[in-house]
Amino acid sequence: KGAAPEEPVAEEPPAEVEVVEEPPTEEEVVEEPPAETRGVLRYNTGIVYGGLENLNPVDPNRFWPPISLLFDRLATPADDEMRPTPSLAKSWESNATGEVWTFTLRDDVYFHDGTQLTSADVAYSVDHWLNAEASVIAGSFGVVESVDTPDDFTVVFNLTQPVVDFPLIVMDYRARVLKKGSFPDIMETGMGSGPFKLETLDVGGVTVLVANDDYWDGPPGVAVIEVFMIADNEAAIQATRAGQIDFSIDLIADHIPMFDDADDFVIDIIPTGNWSGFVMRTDIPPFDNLDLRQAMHLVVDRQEMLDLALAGLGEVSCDLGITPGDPYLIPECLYEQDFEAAAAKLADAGYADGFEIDLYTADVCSDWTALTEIFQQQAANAGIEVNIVNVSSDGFWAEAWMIQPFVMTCWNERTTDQFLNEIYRSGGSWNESFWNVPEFDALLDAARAEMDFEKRKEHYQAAQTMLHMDGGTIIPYYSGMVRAAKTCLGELPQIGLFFADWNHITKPADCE
Amino acid sequence: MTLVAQSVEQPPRTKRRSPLAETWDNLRKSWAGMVGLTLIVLHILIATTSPVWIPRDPLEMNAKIRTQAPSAEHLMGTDKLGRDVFSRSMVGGRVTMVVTLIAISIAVVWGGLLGIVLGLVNGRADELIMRFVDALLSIPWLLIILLIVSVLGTKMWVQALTFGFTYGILTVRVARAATLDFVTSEFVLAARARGERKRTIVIKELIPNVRDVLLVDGAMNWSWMLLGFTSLSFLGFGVTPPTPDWGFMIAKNREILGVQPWAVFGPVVMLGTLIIGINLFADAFAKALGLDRSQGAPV
Amino acid sequence: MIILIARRLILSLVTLFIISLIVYVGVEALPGDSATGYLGQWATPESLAALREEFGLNDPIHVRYINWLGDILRGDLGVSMVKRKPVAELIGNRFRNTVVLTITSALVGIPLAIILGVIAGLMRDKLPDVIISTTSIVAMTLPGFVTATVLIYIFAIRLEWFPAITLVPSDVSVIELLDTMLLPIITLTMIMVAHILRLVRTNMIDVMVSDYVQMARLKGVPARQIVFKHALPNAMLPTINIVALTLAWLVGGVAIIETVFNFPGIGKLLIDAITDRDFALVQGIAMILSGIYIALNLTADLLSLVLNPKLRTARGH
Amino acid sequence: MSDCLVDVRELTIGYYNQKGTLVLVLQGVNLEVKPGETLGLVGESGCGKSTLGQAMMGYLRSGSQVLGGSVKFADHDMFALNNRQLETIRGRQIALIPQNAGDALTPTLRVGNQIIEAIELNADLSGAAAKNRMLELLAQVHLPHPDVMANRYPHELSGGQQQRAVIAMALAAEPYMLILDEPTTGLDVTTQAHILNLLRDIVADLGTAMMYISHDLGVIARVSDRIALMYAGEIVEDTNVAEMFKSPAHPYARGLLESIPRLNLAGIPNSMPGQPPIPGTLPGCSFAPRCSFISEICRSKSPPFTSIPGPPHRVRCDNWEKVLAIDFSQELQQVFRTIEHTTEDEPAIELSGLEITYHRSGFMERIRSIPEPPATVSDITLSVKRGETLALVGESGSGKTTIVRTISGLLPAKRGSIQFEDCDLTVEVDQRPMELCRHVQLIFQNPDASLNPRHTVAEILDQPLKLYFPDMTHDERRARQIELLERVRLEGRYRLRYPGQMSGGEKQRVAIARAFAADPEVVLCDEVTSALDVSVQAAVLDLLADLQRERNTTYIFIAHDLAVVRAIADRVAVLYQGRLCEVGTVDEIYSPPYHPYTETLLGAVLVPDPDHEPKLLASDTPELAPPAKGCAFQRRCPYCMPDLCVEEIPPWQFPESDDGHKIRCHIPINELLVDQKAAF
Ligand SMILES: Nc1ncnc2c1ncn2[C@@H]1O[C@H](COP(=O)(O)OP(=O)(O)OP(=O)(O)O)[C@@H](O)[C@H]1O
Ligand SMILES: Nc1ncnc2c1ncn2[C@@H]1O[C@H](COP(=O)(O)OP(=O)(O)OP(=O)(O)O)[C@@H](O)[C@H]1O
Ligand SMILES: [Mg+2]
Ligand SMILES: [Mg+2]
Repeated sequence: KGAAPEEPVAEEPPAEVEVVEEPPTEEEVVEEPPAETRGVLRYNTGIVYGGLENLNPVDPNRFWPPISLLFDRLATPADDEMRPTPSLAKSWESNATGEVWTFTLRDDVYFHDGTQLTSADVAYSVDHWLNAEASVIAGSFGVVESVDTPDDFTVVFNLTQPVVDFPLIVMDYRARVLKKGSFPDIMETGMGSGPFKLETLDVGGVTVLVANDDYWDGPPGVAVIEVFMIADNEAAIQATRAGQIDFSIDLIADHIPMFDDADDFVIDIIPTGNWSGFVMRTDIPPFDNLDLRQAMHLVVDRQEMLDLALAGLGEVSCDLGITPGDPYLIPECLYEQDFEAAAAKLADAGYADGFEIDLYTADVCSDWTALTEIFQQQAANAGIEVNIVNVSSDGFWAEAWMIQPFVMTCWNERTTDQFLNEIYRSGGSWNESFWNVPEFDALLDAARAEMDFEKRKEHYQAAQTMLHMDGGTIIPYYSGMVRAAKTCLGELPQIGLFFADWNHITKPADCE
Repeated sequence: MTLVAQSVEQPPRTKRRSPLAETWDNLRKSWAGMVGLTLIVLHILIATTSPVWIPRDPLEMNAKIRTQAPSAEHLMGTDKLGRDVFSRSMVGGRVTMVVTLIAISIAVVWGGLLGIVLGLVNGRADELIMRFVDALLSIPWLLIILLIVSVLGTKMWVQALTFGFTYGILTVRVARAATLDFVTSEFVLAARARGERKRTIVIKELIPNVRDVLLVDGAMNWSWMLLGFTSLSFLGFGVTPPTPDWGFMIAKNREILGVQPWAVFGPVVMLGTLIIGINLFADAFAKALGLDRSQGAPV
Repeated sequence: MIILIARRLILSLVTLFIISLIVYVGVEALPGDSATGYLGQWATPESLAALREEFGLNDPIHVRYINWLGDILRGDLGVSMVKRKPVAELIGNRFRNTVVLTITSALVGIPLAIILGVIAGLMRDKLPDVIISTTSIVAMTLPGFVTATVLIYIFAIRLEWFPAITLVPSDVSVIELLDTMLLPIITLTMIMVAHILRLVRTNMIDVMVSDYVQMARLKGVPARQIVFKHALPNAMLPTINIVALTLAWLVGGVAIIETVFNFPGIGKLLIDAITDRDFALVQGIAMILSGIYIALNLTADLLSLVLNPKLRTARGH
Repeated sequence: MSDCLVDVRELTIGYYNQKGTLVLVLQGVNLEVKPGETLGLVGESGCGKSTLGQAMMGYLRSGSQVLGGSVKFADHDMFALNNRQLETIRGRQIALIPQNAGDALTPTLRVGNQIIEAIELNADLSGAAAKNRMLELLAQVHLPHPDVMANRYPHELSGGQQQRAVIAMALAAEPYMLILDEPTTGLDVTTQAHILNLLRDIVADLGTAMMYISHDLGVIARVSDRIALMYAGEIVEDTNVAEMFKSPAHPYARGLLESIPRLNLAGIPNSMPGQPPIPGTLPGCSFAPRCSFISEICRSKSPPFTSIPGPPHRVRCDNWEKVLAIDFSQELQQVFRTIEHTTEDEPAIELSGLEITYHRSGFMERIRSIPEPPATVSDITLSVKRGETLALVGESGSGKTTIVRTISGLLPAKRGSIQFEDCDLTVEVDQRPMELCRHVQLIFQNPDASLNPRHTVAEILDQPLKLYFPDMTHDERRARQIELLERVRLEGRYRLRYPGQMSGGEKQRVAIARAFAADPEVVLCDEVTSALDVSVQAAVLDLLADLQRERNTTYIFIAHDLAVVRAIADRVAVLYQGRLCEVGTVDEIYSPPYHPYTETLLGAVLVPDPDHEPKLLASDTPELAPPAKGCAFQRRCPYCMPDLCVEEIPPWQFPESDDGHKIRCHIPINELLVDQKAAF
């Protein structure tokens, strides 16, 4: 079973030079398995961005599944811990203050077109992350002032302020390295350095990728990957159960019995930091009113939500989407369900006679239907009338999210810094609750620059408490992931697939 | 033989009854029609009274009893949120029935009137409007409904109006065809020759005769509409929670079909019996009225 | 007869023209426009203006309509602003797939419906009729997606006979496609058979009591010959148009079945297009689907013209 | 083997109605047909004639069952045979020709093929032989161009041609017996006369036995050797033709014969009251409630089928001796009631140069400038005096209905004018003032169709009252309704009935009452009696005559039956293809000189008198449209002069004086007179 990281992710003092050894060289010695013994890996994804998907890793509408196979990043998380480990960069170090970070690149990395990866490509990529239209990581990389490339395999980041956990930022799953000059073609060609090469891109249909046998980390364990777009979640489960796809992570607890008599499938329940939640816009009425927001927090029974929506497969969260076990995470909830207190807050907010609000939702994340209905029921006890407005799943992100005052949301797990900066820093492009509090931003800056772990933790936790108490997001739980996979698959990591090493997954050709 | 003797005619062979009463007599003799009528009446009774007698609160969630199989306590088991499927199935038709019934009334009235008037006018204007009707008919019904609903939202009146409008288009054709049968009939000619106004002809001569066709057509359209409305729920534009609704229940509980089939079967059985009831009734009703029910397009 | 056909053709064209008007104006009249749909929450006034300019959204509606219609007449369905691709390319093979799906279902369904309908009609109120009629009414009452789910559960998961859903790229060959779409075909066939069968049954009953069937009996014509030579052709004539309507309806409402089976067809694309506010795509698909409807109707008209001597030999109109 | 071909014994047939009660259709019918004999079966509508005819073929309408008795055909018990055996007899030995040939021919098969099918099934021929036989048969029934006709579909033939085709089909195997179920009802008089001649010839040639079913005694008189009269599911009289017409022994037979209008007797025939009961519902004689010879025993005991001494004559009446005691031919003279009414000199309606067309030139025709087809009705100049009855006669399609519809404003006139007193009637009904609409009322042929089935009689009568007399109160209208019903001799209780609950005659009376509710000056009667049984027809004619006398109403009366016209009309206008041929008083029209077309019509009339033989002149080929130029009747006229008649419209000729009788013909009056006097 996957475990939460035991070690604090960035416990080491940043002043220490962090040198990471090269990956073991045996990998390169391993015989390349004959192509015909490797099978075709099939899995599914659901429509998220209404057909606007592209292969630009930092685009709001990026088509994630192939991107993770086509491109590499400088650092990746270790298999079961969220610690940055070398990938394209074989090592990194910072100066004493943490303002200048130097990354050394591998010299055996080639793009799919055969050209070698050099520091110029990284510099180009950083520029892309920062300046591409609507780049979703422009915010977190905002601390990068300039990039130097002293030689072909060295990249120096000059930051505007000390950032102790900079490798965590670099590890961002979207911070993929592109070949110099490859944008905007990249949106369709997907030409990167990753373990798979793009064969056909068909967002609404089947996207086919073939193994990049020249991959620097060794040839992938499967010959071909087919990513199927299956909009209807139910259809996806049926397809899995019927063995048409090799694994699916879109199951819910209720599907488990369906696989009771399927010996060729294994069900894994993987704890994750993924979460669904309710977002109130803090900048516009009615939720610019703090009392009202707090009243909303007070009506929620998190454990009940978890039990009802996920049959208890998950972990209660206190409005924070930080991976459980993260050293900075505040441990306990400050809110208990309390209808009287909620009613009092409502009255303070000027809604003594009750309050009515539209909650926008869609068939995007599988637990939303349940969550909205449960919330509706719980809120009704405090005199809050919730009208559920169902919009189409494809239009949700464009038409409801970040537009309507009260919407559903769901995110994948993030580190503390990512979570707080990406979703709550003022002006952030994904600041869905329009959280704009200067003190909060100051706390984040202070935390980033703080060398001392305990103090840093204090800053981070203060910011978290602020969100928990006053913020616009209600996050009831972290969902456990229910995965059904064919038993013949090998090396399927027991973690969320965002961080999986796809080239290690194996599937023999005779597994159908 | 005298002339006066002529009034000594035989007493009437049948008991004197209005055509409506006769229709009812005929209907009563068809078991299928009676089964259909019973089903419909039963459904209406359930819809109106169920909130009073259902065993559980259909909204009450309970994490401890999620997706349970049927038991004495929960006749059709429970759904994902631990709610009683039986209770929900019983009350789940209320909105659907109200919306579709309003919609079908709208459809019959507007489609019927337009059709009758077109049939009577039967000239250039008729040609032109019929082209529009044909055109509207050629556009996929789902498109029309989705377009309107996705813009105006899923409020009940929007749905009722949308369905009323869309299905009314079908009725226009039916009403017009039925009217054309009567417009050349001699009793309409007689009324025209008398100098009756168009309005009187429509109200007094045509509507009473086209009425039967429209009623049967309306009944059939009602059953199509019920299916259409469930499809809307399937696509996420139907009834919104917390109101229990068949379509929504079917669509959402599909994912636990393999685990707790009753969560789907419950509402399906309810919806199915209603639609079967309507179909049986409409068939028998048409037969009782002496209509030939070559059904139109199954929209 | 030629005049008759010409008349029908012209009428169909007029109807198509009106459809184009309704579709264009109807879709354009929706609040919100493609530009905001495309740019979503990242829209800035400048980018909006630029986009509007690029796609000529600033022209008055009649100018846009005429341009659009002109393009359509030239076979150009326009460009999807949302997806930045020509509509024709987006539709691509999906149109073919939907047509293959419905045609195969029709090829299976129509003969089946006729056979069952004739049996039911001839054996009116006897056991086979009761069985056939009851089954058909039940098949009619289930929403398509329920039928589909139940079929998947039985045939794909329990019996493992067919694949549960369609997992092929939209451009596979028809043969490969057919292989994966047995369940959608069965579902559609079931719905279609139920409708047509009931119709055939009614007509058969009517025809069997007609004077000419009675005459044939009195002439000493054997029973089988009466059914196939005298009754069936006449029972089929009024059915042709309804069959066309049923088919057209299936094409229009096939979206739901396509969604359940993840079938790469035009119906699914339509629903996506509506929710994406992809006006050009909606208009394009609507025109295609309406065109199919008109074509089917026309075919039915012409077919009855060919099969029905009364129409065929009518002079003038 | 008995000497009978068909032997029906005590046949009782019934069906269970929707309420589950047994309804008899035939009760204890006894009937034989000998080889080569022609039997006529007559009776009012619904008395079970068709049922009996079909039963002879071993066929029952679905739902009916044999409750007793038997049918033997050539010693086969028809109801004991299985389907296979029946198939070998039907068509081969006994064939049926149904009433409506148009419905009896399968619409999707070519006529020739349907006949070939019958030949192959029954006459053991196939392939080319069958085809030749088919052509032979078509020629035998006098169908023009058999090879062309064989390739046509049923709807491409006219009614008479369809009927001939069906006869050909029935003759395929030269069966021993033909059953003809009203084969000429609904056809024009001329066509009917031709077909009857044909049938007579065929049975004479082939020696086929024939049972001819009809409600028309004129037709029966023409074809039969023997007549069986049916009443309420029973045979009430069975004798040879001469006996039947000269001395009918059943009161019903007398009543029936008396109610038939005669060409040679002016005036309105007698009418029989009441209507037949459902078979088996009366304990005694079925005819008792309507009978004027009634005695005590009639009500309690059903009379036996007794033979009368003399020629074979059987009757189901206990009082036959009393009946026979009264001389029938004298009684017949007396019962005809001549109507005397006053005709004023001033004209009520004047048509001048009226031309009506249904043709609307379409867009294509206008650009291609295709010449318009000749108008449906053209050049009608007529005037009808106040209080007069003008009859319009002519074959089907001659434009009679078209003219009255134009007068009533339902159709636009293309040219010419219609004057009603000082008012212009050329405008359509929408533009007429209400008062004018009130003055001109229309009554239709079919009372079933002209009364809204959803309205009660009260509502039906209320409509004109509300419309024309808006000041009337509810009670006044009610009183008026009752009064109107009384005037058409219906009781007030009929107010609450729906049309479906009345007999045809009653319905027609309601329709007449509705027209008279308006207090009209002019009543247009479009075949008002054609859909009614003769007994009812007489009553309605009588009623119309009375109403006219009371109010001095003007009638335009349409009929195709020249005898009916004779009974009621003052003046007659004969129409052919929408063109007037002859106009004159009744006496002028019914005696020479005639227009050749009038002569044709008169010659084809079938009189209920076996000695009368129709005189067939012109062919019965119907025409679809009038010729573009020349005389309208040119194509069928036996006297047609190739150049003159084809090229020029004939002039009006006036045999007597300058007004009144006029004939439109190129042939000089004198010549016509000479030829025609000689012929009759
Ligand atoms: N199976 C049946 N079901 C219902 N009614 C029947 C059935 N068979 C006969 N009848 C009724 O019996 C009566 C006699 O019918 P039939 O057709 O023999 O009369 P008919 O003398 O030929 O009349 P017509 O002159 O109108 O043709 C009619 O009233 C008819 O409706
Ligand atoms: N609505 C119409 N449109 C076109 N032609 C018509 C129409 N009605 C009648 N006709 C034609 O006009 C001619 C005269 O018809 P009309 O009905 O006046 O004849 P009729 O003398 O009343 O015949 P019938 O004895 O059959 O009632 C016929 O050739 C008929 O086919
Ligand atoms: Mg009959
Ligand atoms: Mg007429």
